[in-house]
Amino acid sequence: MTAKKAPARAAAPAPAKSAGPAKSAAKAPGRRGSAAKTPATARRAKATPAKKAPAAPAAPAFAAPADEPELVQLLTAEGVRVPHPEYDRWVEDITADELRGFYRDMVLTRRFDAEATSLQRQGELGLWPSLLGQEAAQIGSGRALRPDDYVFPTYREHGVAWCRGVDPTLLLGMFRGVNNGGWDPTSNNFHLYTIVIGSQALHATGYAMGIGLDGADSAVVAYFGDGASSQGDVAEAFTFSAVYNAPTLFFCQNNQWAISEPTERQTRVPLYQRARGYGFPGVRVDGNDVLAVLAVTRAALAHIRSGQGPMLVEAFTYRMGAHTTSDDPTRYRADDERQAWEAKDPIERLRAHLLAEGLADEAFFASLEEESEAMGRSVREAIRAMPDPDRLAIFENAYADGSSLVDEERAQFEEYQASFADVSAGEGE
Amino acid sequence: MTAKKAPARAAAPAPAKSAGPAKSAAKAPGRRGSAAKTPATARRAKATPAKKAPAAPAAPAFAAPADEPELVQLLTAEGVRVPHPEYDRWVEDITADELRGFYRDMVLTRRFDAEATSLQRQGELGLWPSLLGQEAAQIGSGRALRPDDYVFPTYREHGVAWCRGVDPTLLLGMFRGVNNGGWDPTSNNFHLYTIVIGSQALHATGYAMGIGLDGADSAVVAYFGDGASSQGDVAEAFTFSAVYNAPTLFFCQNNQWAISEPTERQTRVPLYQRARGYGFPGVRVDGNDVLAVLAVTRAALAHIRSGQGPMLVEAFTYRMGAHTTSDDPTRYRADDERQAWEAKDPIERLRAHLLAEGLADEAFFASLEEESEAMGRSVREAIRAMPDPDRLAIFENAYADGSSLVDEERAQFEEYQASFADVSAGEGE
Amino acid sequence: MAAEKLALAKAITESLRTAMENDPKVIVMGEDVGKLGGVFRVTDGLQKDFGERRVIDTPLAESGIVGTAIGLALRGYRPVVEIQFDGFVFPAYDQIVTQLAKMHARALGKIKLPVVVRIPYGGGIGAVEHHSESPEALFAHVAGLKVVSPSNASDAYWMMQQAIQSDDPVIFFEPKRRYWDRAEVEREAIPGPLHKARVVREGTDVSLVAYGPMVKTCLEAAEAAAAEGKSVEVVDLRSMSPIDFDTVQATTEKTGRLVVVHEAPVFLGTGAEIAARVTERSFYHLEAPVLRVGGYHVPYPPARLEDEYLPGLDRVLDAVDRSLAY
Amino acid sequence: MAAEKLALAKAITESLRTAMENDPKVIVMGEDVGKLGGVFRVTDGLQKDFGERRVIDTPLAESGIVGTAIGLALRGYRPVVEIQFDGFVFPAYDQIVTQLAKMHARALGKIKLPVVVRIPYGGGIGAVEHHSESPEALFAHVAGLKVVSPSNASDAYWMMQQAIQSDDPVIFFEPKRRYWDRAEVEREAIPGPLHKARVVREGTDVSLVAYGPMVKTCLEAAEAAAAEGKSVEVVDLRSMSPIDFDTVQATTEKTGRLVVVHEAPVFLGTGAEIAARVTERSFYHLEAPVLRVGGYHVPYPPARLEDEYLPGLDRVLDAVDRSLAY
Ligand SMILES: Cc1ncc(C[n+]2csc(CCOP(=O)(O)OP(=O)(O)O)c2C)c(N)n1
Ligand SMILES: Cc1ncc(C[n+]2csc(CCOP(=O)(O)OP(=O)(O)O)c2C)c(N)n1
Ligand SMILES: [Mg+2]
Ligand SMILES: [Mg+2]
Repeated sequence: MTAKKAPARAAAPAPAKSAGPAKSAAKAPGRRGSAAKTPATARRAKATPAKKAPAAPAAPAFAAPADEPELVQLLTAEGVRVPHPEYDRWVEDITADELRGFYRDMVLTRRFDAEATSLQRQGELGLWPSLLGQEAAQIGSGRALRPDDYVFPTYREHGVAWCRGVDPTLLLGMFRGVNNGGWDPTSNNFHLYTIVIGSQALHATGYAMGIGLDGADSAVVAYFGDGASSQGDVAEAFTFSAVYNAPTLFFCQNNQWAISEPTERQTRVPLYQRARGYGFPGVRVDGNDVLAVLAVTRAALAHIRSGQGPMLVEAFTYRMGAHTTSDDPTRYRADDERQAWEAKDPIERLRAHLLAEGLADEAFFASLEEESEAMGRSVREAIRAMPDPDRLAIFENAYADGSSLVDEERAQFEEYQASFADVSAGEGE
Repeated sequence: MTAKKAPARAAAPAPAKSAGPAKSAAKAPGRRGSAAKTPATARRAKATPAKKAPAAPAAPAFAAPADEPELVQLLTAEGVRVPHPEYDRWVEDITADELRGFYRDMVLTRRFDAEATSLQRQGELGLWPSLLGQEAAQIGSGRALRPDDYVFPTYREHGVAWCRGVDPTLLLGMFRGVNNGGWDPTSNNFHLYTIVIGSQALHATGYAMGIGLDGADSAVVAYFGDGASSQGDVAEAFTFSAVYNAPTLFFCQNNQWAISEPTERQTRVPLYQRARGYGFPGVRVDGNDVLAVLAVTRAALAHIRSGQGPMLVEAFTYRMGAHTTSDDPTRYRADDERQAWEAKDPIERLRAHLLAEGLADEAFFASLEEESEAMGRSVREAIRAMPDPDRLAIFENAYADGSSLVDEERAQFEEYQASFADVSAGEGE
Repeated sequence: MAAEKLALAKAITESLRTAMENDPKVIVMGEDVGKLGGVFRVTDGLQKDFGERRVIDTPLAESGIVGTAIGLALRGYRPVVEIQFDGFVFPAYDQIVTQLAKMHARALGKIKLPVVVRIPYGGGIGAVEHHSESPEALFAHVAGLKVVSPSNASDAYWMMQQAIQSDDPVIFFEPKRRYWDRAEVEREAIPGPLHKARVVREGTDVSLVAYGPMVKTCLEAAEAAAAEGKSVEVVDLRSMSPIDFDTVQATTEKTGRLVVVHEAPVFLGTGAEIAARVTERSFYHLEAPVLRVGGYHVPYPPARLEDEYLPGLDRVLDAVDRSLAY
Repeated sequence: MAAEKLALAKAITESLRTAMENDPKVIVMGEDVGKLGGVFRVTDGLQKDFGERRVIDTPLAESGIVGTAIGLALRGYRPVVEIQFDGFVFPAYDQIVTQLAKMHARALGKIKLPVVVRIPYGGGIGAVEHHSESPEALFAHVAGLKVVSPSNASDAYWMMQQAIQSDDPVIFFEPKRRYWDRAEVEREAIPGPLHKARVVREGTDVSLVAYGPMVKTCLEAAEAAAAEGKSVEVVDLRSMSPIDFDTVQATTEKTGRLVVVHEAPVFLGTGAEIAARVTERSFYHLEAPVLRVGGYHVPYPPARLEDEYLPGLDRVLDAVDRSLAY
């Protein structure tokens, strides 16, 4: 009874492999996961009684988390519209025109993204984090927003930026190294990209608290990844949003990877369940189904606007490319995983649906192809024309009200630069 | 339909008052709370449709967290033993002798605590955080542990220290200002008090990961408070413990206050539910019922030792005194709250049980009273005899391997001190 | 309103009250700032007068406090957040360093973050661990932050007014052991700039530069030195970022000798920067190297040893003597 | 084994491997350290060879990484944790400052925390925000920590060995832009003490003190200066806490002129401490004030401006000239 439990425990510090319902479910987002129970019951028989209680019973059977991962889906991978008792009503009003619009959004976003990737290869950008595969999660959620809502992105929300009307070329500045965030967040209610993982969840919460103070009914969306879910800041954002009843939508794009780490390094259970521990609802949606994402985001926003506090939406999707252009995913994941996900491509799915339902014709696709080409060209041209910042820009904007220290250093810098001018002037003579 | 929701939102940044099941339940720990649903449904009718979806339906009815706060209780406030289908078996073996032992533990702990409080008033201590009211939570959990288990306390676990065999006077050193933690954590597997809220949850998790690496079946207990539950570190500890299947028992003493802040400033739902969001079980126990705490802790430890990873126990109790001797609770809480809790006193409860069941006689109580007096005396004497540290101690133990910088500063300090010696020597002449 | 005598803590309370009256966007947040009025009672009465929406008790999470204050500032508010004690600012350090300090530059100036982070700091009150530290150098080194500390009630009042009006984030260190010291606060006075140092005692032989709690100690040292016939000038630095080097340079060149005093450890403390920069600026004026008096490179000691650790009158005088001995 | 030429990153890999072979208690933890081998491949192959129990991929949470490493150290392990980039250490700052640095003293020496925190740091690689910072002063100011940085592959190998053997927590700053620089690593050599500075080039006119990435820059500057007839001595500091002031003092008194170079902002950077202390120690030997070359008091600029921000050959030479001009 009190035997050493070495084998059971020996493997402990390596992440509980079997405990990865998110990952197993990843193989089939449509399937209702069932793995959640496995780890919790695996070694139930091996109880070791407490020393003071020689007659203690076997380890108790605490209930495994009650919920199976429910994945809201409205379009199958093949583009077939399937009914959903809860969410159909949230997209009843969507017209064929709007559907084509989403398709266009996704195609242009992907095109922009591909262009950026190739500009990185050509040395025009230092780095690029591709959103390939996550178009539906971003367009579906981005299109559910009102202009007065405010978005706090990570560094990968190019599709959301598109929905917010941010000029795509502005997104490239920081990756080209000409600035650390090139757009005015207030002009489109789309905050700057945040690189330190999870930080923006708190900014979103604070902004949402401010909306509450103002008595407005706008909402805030905090985008974050599966990896980010582990950061303390995200947890604190859950707490603050819940306690203050703040209108925050936590939108987690679970693309199943945080660089090389699969989701089971971050959680034992599907991430949408995290919210319940904080007392607000969480929903998992097929992140490759733009219609389902739209429906779920709309429903969540309605919930939030009605004064009930935050919600968590987990968009279950897949990072089809590398983490960034600096990454080499062949080192840590099998190619067949990616291939399996290609079958669930968000764009192909909507295309199939449009075609099957006769909602778009060849002319539409052809003209979109042209628009897409033109956009690629204009992005290329814009980036190549993007000027390097003036060297004195490093002393700009460190402070809003200025600082004597920066003034002193700027003056020294100018003096130092001027000394070269003298030299070249001298040499010129 | 789209009317401004000012009144609903206006109050948002103030904590959602009605959302406090923990607090409401606080008034009656024996009652099964029912407040959890209220806040989530209060304003359900006031849905505001998303702008892009003019025909959107009313705000959806997301399920409120399913669980009502279940409070495990084995002894009523009047000391009556009530059966519990799940937990009776965990204390079946408890003898009358052991019950009297728990009573003695609680009485002596309270006596020690009272002595420390009065030593603070007399100026012998700078500060004292009293555990008054939390004796059962600490003795019940402390007595469930094995010697090879490891405890990470906050700064209030004087009762747990007692169970671990730490000399109580050692606990006083840091509050007297002679050191920052005066005992050897390894001699009783009881870590030093940690003042930065929540930090120790991660140390506990790391220690537990180490147990896993060693293939041992010991467990680790991380004590923390209701306030601490908001710290990112505690959330990260949940994640790490869950992902690595680490044998960590998170033991939250919800004494309903974090200095002046009631639990609803920290959470919308009962804290034991937090665990489910991270994929491990949580249980709420009547923290003023030593038997129930023992049972629940034993069951949790058995679960943990069986290799199933962490658990959370929330001991629902009450801080009967001030936060510390520096605090003035009359500024923020009504006296009748405290009075209501006096009726649930953990010591009175067990005393009533012992008497009613004829498990202890007057001689027992009389001799305990004597022991208690003697202990008070010896603590008083010990503290008054506690020497001030040598002034050179400030340079000790900054580094294990030494540092030339500290050596240099120590030398300067000695030289400086010596200069006074010269002066006084000179004056003496 | 005429000048009135206020304790330093109370002067901050009054300053917060004035700011909240003048600007509805000013809000106060932190642990226990509401009913309790903060553990030092600095926010005493504010929640009663301005309500729970403007004086917000927060969850126990410093990163959350600063992070949400940033979001509130983005929404147009001017949050004044309280960190309960110096040693508890570190959970918020990431939000302060990577977000609060850098967001204005990141946005190319398009957004501003007028957030004040109040931190009661320093030792001398016999407290337990983490309640007596002086971490100001860890903030002053970080570009994008401004770091100040008043030494008296009048400055406390006015510097808080200016910190709240500042469009830059300000880390506002409050010398907790001087909270109960009273001084005249002239509410109508037009104060000097926030980041300007002030000569608080004229002298000719040696200059002392200090800030926050050590200004009083230095004034006492100057008094004692005067009794010994030494004329000591004392400068209250007031701002640790940016530092008013012009004033420090002027006093140094006047006396030829400079001693910097702070509670924080000497090693890489603000005194290091002052010594380095003043030596560069006034190399030919220095009769002695700039000397520094401060804490040691050890964790802040337990209360019964803090008097050995903290710079007191005697250690300051010793440094004055050493400087004069050159 | 004879000396072999290794890239700096690879020398660290080899050092970790050696340490893990010699001591089963040595474990490696961090984000992506496993299969990926870290974003810089410093832990490449270690998980394959030592398994998932000793090379542990962690959740994405730096406070969690350092906090659990502390717990593992309390259990008898010697964790070497990787922080992916300099700018991501701040979420762990609280655990490092309030726990890792102070726990040994808190326990009156009864427990030890042999934790190494590896941080690739510094700029020059054209990266985005938070990937090019030099926060070493923020750690060196904190008592209880040791802070080191190798400048070459051989030191990288040996300093890592010594850091892991140290019973004190060591913040190990790796000069990321030198990761690919190759140098001979003599595996049998008996290295000098971890915290000892080294004169890497003798000279007589001016002394340069640098560490990590700037040592190479300073050596190049010395070379260029030599061409102009100036003899520059270069000291590789190697340790920023404690600092080997004896060696710095010796070189200063030898040449009479000292320039300190680092990438970190000058204001309150380690150069401030060196300038202050050396001026005090060698007041009568200095022909010129100690000059400092480093970053400016602004957030690290975007990549296309980093060459303006970082101290390069020319700025070092300019400082040498200014020093000589006194
Ligand atoms: C605090 C912090 N730690 C580490 C990193 C390095 N890093 C950049 S992206 C990333 C993985 C993020 O994963 P996830 O949150 O799932 O988002 P995804 O990249 O998949 O969109 C890591 C570790 C960082 N940016 N910030
Ligand atoms: C990081 C941090 N922030 C603030 C404090 C100040 N403080 C000390 S105890 C306390 C309340 C703790 O409440 P809880 O966790 O419920 O524990 P309890 O005191 O009730 O046992 C606070 C805010 C601290 N010690 N550490
Ligand atoms: Mg991801
Ligand atoms: Mg509490």
